Amino acid sequence: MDLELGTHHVTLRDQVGLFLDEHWPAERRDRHVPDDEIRLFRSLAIEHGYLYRGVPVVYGGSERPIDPIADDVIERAFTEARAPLGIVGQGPDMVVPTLLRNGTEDQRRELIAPTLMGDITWCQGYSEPTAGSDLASLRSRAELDGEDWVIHGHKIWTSDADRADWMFGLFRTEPDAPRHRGITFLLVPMDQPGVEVQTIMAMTGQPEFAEVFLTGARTSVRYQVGERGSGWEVSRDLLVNERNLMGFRLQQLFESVLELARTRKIGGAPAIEHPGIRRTLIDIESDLLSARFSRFRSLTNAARGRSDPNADLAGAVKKLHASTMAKRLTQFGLDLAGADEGLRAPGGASVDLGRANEPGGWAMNYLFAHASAIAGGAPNIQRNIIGERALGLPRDLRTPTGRSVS
Amino acid sequence: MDLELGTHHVTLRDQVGLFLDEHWPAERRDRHVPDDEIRLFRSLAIEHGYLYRGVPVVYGGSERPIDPIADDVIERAFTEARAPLGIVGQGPDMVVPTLLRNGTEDQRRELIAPTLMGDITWCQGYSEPTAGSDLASLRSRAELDGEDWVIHGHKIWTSDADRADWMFGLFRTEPDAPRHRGITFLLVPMDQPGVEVQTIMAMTGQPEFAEVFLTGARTSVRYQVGERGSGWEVSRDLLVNERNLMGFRLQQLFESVLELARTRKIGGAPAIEHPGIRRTLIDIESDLLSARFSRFRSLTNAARGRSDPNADLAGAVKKLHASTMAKRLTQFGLDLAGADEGLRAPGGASVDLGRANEPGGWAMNYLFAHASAIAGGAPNIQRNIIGERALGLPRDLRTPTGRSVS
Amino acid sequence: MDFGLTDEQLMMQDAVRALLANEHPPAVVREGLEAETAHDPGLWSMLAGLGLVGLCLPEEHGGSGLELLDAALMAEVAGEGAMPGPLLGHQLGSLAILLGGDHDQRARWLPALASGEAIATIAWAEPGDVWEPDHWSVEVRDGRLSGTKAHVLHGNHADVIVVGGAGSRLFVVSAPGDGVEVTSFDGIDRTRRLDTVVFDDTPVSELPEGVAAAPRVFDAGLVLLAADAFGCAHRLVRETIDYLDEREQFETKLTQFQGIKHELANMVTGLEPTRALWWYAAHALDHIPTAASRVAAMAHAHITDCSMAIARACVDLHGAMGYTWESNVHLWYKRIMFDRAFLGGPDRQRDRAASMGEW
Amino acid sequence: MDFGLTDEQLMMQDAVRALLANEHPPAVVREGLEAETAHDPGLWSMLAGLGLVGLCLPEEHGGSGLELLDAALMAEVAGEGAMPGPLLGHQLGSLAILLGGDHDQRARWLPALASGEAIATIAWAEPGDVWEPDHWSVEVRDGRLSGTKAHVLHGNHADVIVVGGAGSRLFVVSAPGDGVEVTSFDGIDRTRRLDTVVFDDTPVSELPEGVAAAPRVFDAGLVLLAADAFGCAHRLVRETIDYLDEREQFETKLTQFQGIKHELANMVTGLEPTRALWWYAAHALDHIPTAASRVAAMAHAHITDCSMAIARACVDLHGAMGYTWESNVHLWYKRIMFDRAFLGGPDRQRDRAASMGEW
Repeated sequence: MDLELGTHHVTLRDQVGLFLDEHWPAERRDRHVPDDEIRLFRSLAIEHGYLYRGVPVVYGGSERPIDPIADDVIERAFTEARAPLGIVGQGPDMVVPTLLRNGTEDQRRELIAPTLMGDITWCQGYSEPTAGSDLASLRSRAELDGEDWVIHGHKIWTSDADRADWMFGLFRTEPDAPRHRGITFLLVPMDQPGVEVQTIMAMTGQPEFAEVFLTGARTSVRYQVGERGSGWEVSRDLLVNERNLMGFRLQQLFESVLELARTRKIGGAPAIEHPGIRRTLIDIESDLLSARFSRFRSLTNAARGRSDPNADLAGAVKKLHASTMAKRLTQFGLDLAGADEGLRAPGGASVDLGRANEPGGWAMNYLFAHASAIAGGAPNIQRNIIGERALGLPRDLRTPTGRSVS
Repeated sequence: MDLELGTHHVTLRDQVGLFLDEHWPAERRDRHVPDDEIRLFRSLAIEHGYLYRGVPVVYGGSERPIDPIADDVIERAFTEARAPLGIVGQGPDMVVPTLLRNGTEDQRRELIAPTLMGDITWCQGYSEPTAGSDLASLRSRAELDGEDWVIHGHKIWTSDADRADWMFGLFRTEPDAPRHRGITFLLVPMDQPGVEVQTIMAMTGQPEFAEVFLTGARTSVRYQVGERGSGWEVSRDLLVNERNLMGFRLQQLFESVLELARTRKIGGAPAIEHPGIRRTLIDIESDLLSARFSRFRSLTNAARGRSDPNADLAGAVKKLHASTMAKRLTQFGLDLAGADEGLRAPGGASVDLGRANEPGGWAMNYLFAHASAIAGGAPNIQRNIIGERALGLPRDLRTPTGRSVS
Repeated sequence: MDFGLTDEQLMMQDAVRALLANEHPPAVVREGLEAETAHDPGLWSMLAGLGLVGLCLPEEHGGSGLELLDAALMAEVAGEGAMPGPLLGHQLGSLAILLGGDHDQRARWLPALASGEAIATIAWAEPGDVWEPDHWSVEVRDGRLSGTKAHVLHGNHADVIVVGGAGSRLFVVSAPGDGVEVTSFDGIDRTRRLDTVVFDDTPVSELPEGVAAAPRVFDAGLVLLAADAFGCAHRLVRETIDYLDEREQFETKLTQFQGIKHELANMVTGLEPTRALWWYAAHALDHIPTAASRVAAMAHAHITDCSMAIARACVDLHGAMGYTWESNVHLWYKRIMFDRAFLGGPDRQRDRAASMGEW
Repeated sequence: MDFGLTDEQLMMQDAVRALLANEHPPAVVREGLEAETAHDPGLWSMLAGLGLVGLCLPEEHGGSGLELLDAALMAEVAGEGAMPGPLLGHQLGSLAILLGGDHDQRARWLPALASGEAIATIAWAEPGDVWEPDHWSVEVRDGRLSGTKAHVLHGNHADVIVVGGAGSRLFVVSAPGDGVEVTSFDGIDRTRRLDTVVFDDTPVSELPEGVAAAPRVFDAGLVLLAADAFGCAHRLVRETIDYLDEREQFETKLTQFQGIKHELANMVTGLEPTRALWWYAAHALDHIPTAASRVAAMAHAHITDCSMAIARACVDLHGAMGYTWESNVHLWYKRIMFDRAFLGGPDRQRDRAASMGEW
């Protein structure tokens, strides 16, 4: 075990500091920075090896050896300076790793770099009205017509579908195969007649997701990822990636809570001096530290290619742990922000955790905590997965004709 | 709705105060009082109409009209003075109400008065090794032999069996009847050759309950309560009574917590001035107040003989609510008492909630909270009962051959 | 001693429940979310017809002469139905005039308030989370008031605004009028709108007993919020059961899954006992003055927290649907958020209750 | 950067696990509950044989020269097996001499402590919940100490007692001896006994670097307790699953009931991530001095609370059997109670951590 910032990492930290001083000076922190400047900054950061470190240079990344402590040094420095990190979202976080692992060379060359720069945006076509937690029962189907897959179906709970250029999703291609084996992972352009998007308003008042109706939508076989019928395996990697998103966001939220606790007063004194508040803050921070070092543990295990049932358990609980923390943290933040904020409608055009302390920011995060809890399997589904897959408990009871949960 | 202490209750409060000043003066509070003095005091209190108010004079009670607010006035005054209330236990709390409702005149005359004075003590023969939550599957059987029931069976989790003079319990008397209809409620003398008691040590280190082996134990048909085969109905009343015991004990525990919070120091100041402690105390007190007034609500409903689904729901949740509170309260008390107490073995010969602040008192109450949670159906059984009986949810899934829970 | 509701009380609740179910069901409530106002004059006159808008006002002024417990029982039903509109502010404003006004003031304002012809509200909070009467800072000079009041319930519909001033004093302003500028606040709960009201040299009439009345009205507000939140949470549990009962997963009703059953059982185990707490708190306001203020604060804190936790769990039990605008869940969820924050929030009420304890 | 265990560390854990399972399983632990002492010399020499009693002592003194992380990994296994005896006090006492002693003192005491021939302990706490070094009040005059120390781990078995005195100073006392009176305390955890030790004009030898060493040893204690509690809770979850898997109700395995499954899932969701927290805290003790003290307090508070909640839930899941002395559940339950309270308790550690934060 070695977490110390060795010479190498100290040097890195200093270099990142200098880089930020030069390219993201303090006066940028609290002002609106135009998109093109952010773009330029990101290109520079990639050039310096600070962003997209796991992605080869040839695909637009900065291709550095796996080094979670370096990632951490960079993330911390960027966050403190409020400098933009890599684009967060389903493209960089889910599609790129999948293409790196399962994509063709052509797919990688065409799609990864623009995704990392935000020129191509993505939405996820997994859930269907009749297949929520149970992906194996997907009904949307794709049939081969020459060099094209032709798709008919109905996807739901698709975030950003109205803005996305592409959908990545699962479609039934082998109707006669066993349920898990008949699914293929396809990339589908959104801008075509066969794709109709209807946004769904979230309780935040924002159109956070959509239904997508696919009626004869087409995509070339060139955009099939992995073998026919292997979609289930390809998507399982994706779900693992999705579950990695939360930790860093929660860390940002915690910073916002701390800032709030320093400025808010309770009975005339800063909230951060209130003994009860202090105890809660410490407990929340302990939970976050647990999540953070659990991540280091997973990364180390992954790097070693070693299997370990306790590490698998840690992986299985990660999402439920994160969503539980998110609810606690946003409740605490909302309360700390005071009744004026507690009464305010969710604010901002979208969730921006770094701006939780702006008007309506806590309400937005408070509501959004549900979205992150529900996405990829609501809490009770998570509990079943943990119980059955990680603890080895027997499957749920079922109705005489029914199939079992998870 | 009328909760005010009217003239009548103010007068009562004053009278009780005078009575206590005379018969339970302040110097008695913190010293050991011999049993015979306590006995004398109780007789006086019954004479004055302060104890066993629901029991007719002819059976040794003080026979007053139903008046929960008067009960409350008396209980509060006695508790403040640390004067002994009526004997707490399965005899007065469970057997006496059952005999009043279902017993014969002979049974009442013989058994109630000595039970109220503690001259006859009782234990409960419900649970069996193979019938815990599911009373209908009892196996201990009684067969008629002339004027006697002859009993063979095995009871478990029987509190006080080693000290009790009598057992009240359920026995299968009609093997051919449907499961619920074949059970009879019998009173069985413990001091006979066919009864063997083997104590079970609790995690407190005390023999809190026992197994009772019945091999040809006999009891006269005179000690059968209710009709043959009606044991199920007779015992249902009892379970309701059992669930009434907790509230008052918790109130006593809360008084002990308050006393502790006044004397313990945190960072030099009394714990009761610690803002976090204060908030928790208020929340616990709110919970206790909810339970207390829910009880008034039940009593009022019972007095009116009116049925109300919400009141039924309140009744159904009472036990789980109380045991959840008990756990929270004892955790809080144990922590507030400090690490010296947290490290100490449970103290005292038995649980005495009024003495929680004596050495080992919090540890004892902490562990004992589990006993009260488990007795009469562990928390998960309670949740099933609440869900199915009070919320009307469908029964649990079952294995193809299995019967449903609760 | 009697701790139960009367037949009249139960019938009154049922009448309002039926009114809301028939005339203003959730589908209609939802239409109001998008509208410029959440005040529906048709609904208001139906409520007035049932005697609801003057419930606690004396019969001599045209009110129903009932108690705060009755008002709380109506708040429960209002919560169950997510009933929109200015009733809460109206009740508190009317109560302030009743308790704080002299004979002439009552005679002047109460009849119109009791009939629903005029709408009252309170302008008590001030920007920066100022809620309690002894924190109010707005000053009145020569009978004229200037200053800003926040979170005024339906300030734009009010004909009579009871304004809180420095020293816990209460003043009545007629609205709309010169020197009363109302701007709407984008609040979490679209069924009960909030406004910011700026007074500029506005003529006022002081309620001579206002200093005594203000804390009592504040306590009444806490209890009405608690009862409303209780009604919301109670309804949400029922809605969740109904929703889950209709849905199957893996060919099994969702309500048959024991994990779901136990979660629902835990919810009602926390919630149902608190019904007796707000009953008691409401009763205490009229009958047990020594306990009233403390128990009002306790009831508010305990019940709104409990209700909020239930609301959060109910969203998750609905799955993704529970997070949508299309589902009704957020009506009650946000209403509880409102009930919880209005007048300062649970922790603040706990601190107040602690400071009132005999510790 | 590498945040995982080495093969050696895993093998060492497995070796001790196997030793406990074979030579000192719960049935044997239980026999010790009733015994006058929980110290089993046979077990002690087996632990010594595995190099465990001198784990963190330098090789030059016969120790294994390992890190506090290794000691914490052993504490985890000790918790899993509810391992009885004086190891915890021995480790902390040895560490105090290592960190606080001069060359001669180390040379004098450490070899016997590393081999297990002598047993060390710490006498730090004082009656009245005095735990932290800067609160110690016992004074030493002319090389002689008088005063009472509470909660001394296996004080009656110790050959070397490291006593904490006013000003965070550390002193070594040889025991048993004149002026050292040991009385046993009736503690909650019968696997690790506590004694009260009264010193009366006892000759002592001061550790010159004691003032610096004391807080570091205190932090090490917190982490070892956290790891022990983690091991206990982890085992309890497993024991509970095994128990429920064997039992049927209504002809269905208890583990098939979703309510039970979800409760177990919630337990491990709280617990498993904290493994990384105590790993980090243990690692920090040796490698990240700036963070070590704060994270030790956090790890202790967070993990012992989490473990305690799990233990309470596990009792209830066992039904009445879980409440008996006959069940093994209480072994781990009470051990967690000990881990949680020793050195002051979770809230106290949270307060300490908060005061060390960069807030």
